[in-house]
Amino acid sequence: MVQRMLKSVVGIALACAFGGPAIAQDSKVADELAKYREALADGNPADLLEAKGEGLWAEKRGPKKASLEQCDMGLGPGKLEGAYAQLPRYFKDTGKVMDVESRLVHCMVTLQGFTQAEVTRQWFSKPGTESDIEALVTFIGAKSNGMKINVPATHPEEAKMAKMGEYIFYRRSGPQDFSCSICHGQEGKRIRLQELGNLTTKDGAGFAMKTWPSYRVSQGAVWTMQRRLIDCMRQARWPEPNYLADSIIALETYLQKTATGTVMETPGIKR
Amino acid sequence: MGNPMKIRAANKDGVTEVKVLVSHEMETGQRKDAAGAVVPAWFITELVAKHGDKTVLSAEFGPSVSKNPYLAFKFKGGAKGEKVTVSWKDNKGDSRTDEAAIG
Amino acid sequence: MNNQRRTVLKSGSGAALLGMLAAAGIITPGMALANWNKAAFDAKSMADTLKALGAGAPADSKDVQVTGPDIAENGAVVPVGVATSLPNVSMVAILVEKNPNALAATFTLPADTEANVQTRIKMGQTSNIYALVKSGDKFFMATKEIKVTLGGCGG
Amino acid sequence: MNLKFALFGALSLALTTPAVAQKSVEAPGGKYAKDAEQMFRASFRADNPKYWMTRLDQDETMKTCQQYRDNPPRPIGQKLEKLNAATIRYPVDGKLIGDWKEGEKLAAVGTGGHIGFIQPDPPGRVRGGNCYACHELAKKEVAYGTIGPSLHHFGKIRGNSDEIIKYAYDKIYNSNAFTACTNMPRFGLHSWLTPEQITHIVAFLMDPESPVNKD
Repeated sequence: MVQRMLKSVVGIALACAFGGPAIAQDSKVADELAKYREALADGNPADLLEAKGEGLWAEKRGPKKASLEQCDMGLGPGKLEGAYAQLPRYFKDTGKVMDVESRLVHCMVTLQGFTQAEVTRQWFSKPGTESDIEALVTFIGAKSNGMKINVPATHPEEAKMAKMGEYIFYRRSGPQDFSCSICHGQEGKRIRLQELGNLTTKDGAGFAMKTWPSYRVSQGAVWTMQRRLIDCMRQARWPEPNYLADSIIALETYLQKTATGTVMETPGIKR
Repeated sequence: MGNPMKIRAANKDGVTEVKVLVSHEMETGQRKDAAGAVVPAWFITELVAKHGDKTVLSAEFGPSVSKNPYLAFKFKGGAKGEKVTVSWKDNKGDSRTDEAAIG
Repeated sequence: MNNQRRTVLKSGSGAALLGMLAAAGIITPGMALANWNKAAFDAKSMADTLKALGAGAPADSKDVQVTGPDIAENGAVVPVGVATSLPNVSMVAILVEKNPNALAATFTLPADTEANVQTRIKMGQTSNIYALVKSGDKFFMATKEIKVTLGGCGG
Repeated sequence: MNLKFALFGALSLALTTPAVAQKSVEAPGGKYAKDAEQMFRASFRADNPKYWMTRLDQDETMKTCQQYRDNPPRPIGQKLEKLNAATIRYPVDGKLIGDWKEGEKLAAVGTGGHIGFIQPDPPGRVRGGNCYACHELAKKEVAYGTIGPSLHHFGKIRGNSDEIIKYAYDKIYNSNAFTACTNMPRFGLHSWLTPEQITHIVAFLMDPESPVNKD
């Protein structure tokens, strides 16, 4: 045992000795990557979706021919400035902790008269098929741009959701032994060339949460936080949780609570 | 007919810089869908930018221009409040025109 | 439809409405579109593409720059540009050597438009990017390699 | 506490991160852990194929790692390491070094094994080792992750003794045999990779001709 440990000490020392040129190469890669990301930042296709979402928000739609302008995202009917940054939160009228997407769907059902199935059928876009939800969430998110994430989770139901989110964050299973924490529980790591961030700290969670919703160039679409987290689970080779599942809202509550205080920069654009 | 474009035009020292974001799928014709069928090509072929009545750029695109195309260029002239108009046409015959005021 | 119209109208632009009418086929778009150069865009190799563009074998020029990062985080969106200090530039083009069809885009530049254009292209793999420039009646070219990397979780 | 144990403790403190205050760290979810498990399990479609749902089951290692936030007290970690070491199986012909070229391919592949309705892998798609997601290997691949240590020059540094070869094989087969609750998957245990595929990756790490040991 001790011998094995010593062996790995030697291994580490050697790796450090060989670390010099790798670092030089790495910093050049990092510079060029920064250049790539900077070039994308000016001209974010999410802006196109934000404009579409703004139109959808105000348009009279559904069996009740109503707009969403009376939708209460937590700060009162129609008050969108800063609402995204304060979700998920507990809503008295439903007796549930809801995130931006579950609340939006709730409004489309109650105010506009759509059925839940109608509203969520296209909860994410595919090439050639647009998603109203993506557009609306991009618009609602942008109304919190520049504001601080603020999910203290002080209501007992919110506190419980945050705790349950923490449980899921560390829960390992599947054929790769994955959990959220194995990639997102340490400082300064990256997967391939993408920085991962330690989501258990304010800085790490803040860095991750502040840019969503985000246009993903690899997907050619804006991803909402539900999409982001459900896809993490797909990548873990688990089955997909249902859209708007409580376990996703719990994870969001945990992450937003941890990120609280970070200034939003949304919509973002990333790989 | 697609969604509106986002056009920004700004004049500085007599030169107007134009940045355009177009909402378009730009399907290559080489991708397969989940069922394994080839998704037909669908992309913008031509785009023209005008300052007033004067053409300031005309472009031809192939399907390897990225989804939601982005374009930036500069022309001499242009004054605050004047219009820049951008039009595109795709291989299915769809087209669209939007405009913005130079800021 | 309605929401698009609303958004457009909100931006307060009459020409956007014109666009709506144009798209609806009520009026023809106010543009004189050139004929899309099918032969050039259908060509596979660099040589065939250059031929179809009437560029023959262009000379390399230090006065032509391909702008863009050395590394792309994803091949679906690679920011690239062409800039040149050569005089009387009437056309620039962007070619990707290893794409199935090399030609990505061509730009025709009237006299008052600067020879400095940026766009975003798809790259199937790491490849040389070529910027082609027509200055006077001569063609010039420059190249740069852009590395396309795999990213994220890998799937 | 005898000297050997103390020395070991000091070493593991130096090498692993905070192995100290585990007793005070609450298990994730706290008093809501049970509720959370129930809620999580209720998040999936009822018509999911059964074998999909088995991917949510946790063995003792997974459960214990979760409970201790991947940082179990040493005695518990040792118990898990023993348990995992006992699972390692070898190719029938006993050869632990395969074809490095095959290993190189597997190291770069990150697809395979995705299920669900949104973006599943097509049936029969090869599952890769996805080594580059976490490790630096051949110099020419600049897009490597840093979750795991650099394995550049793995064989060149360590030599190719039988002991090192076996270590590499065992580590890929079941990483938890060496470090309980490591981030690295247990590729052999879950049959994610076959023993033969593992020998290819071992070759990629060890072979003097492999790009891992060049440049």
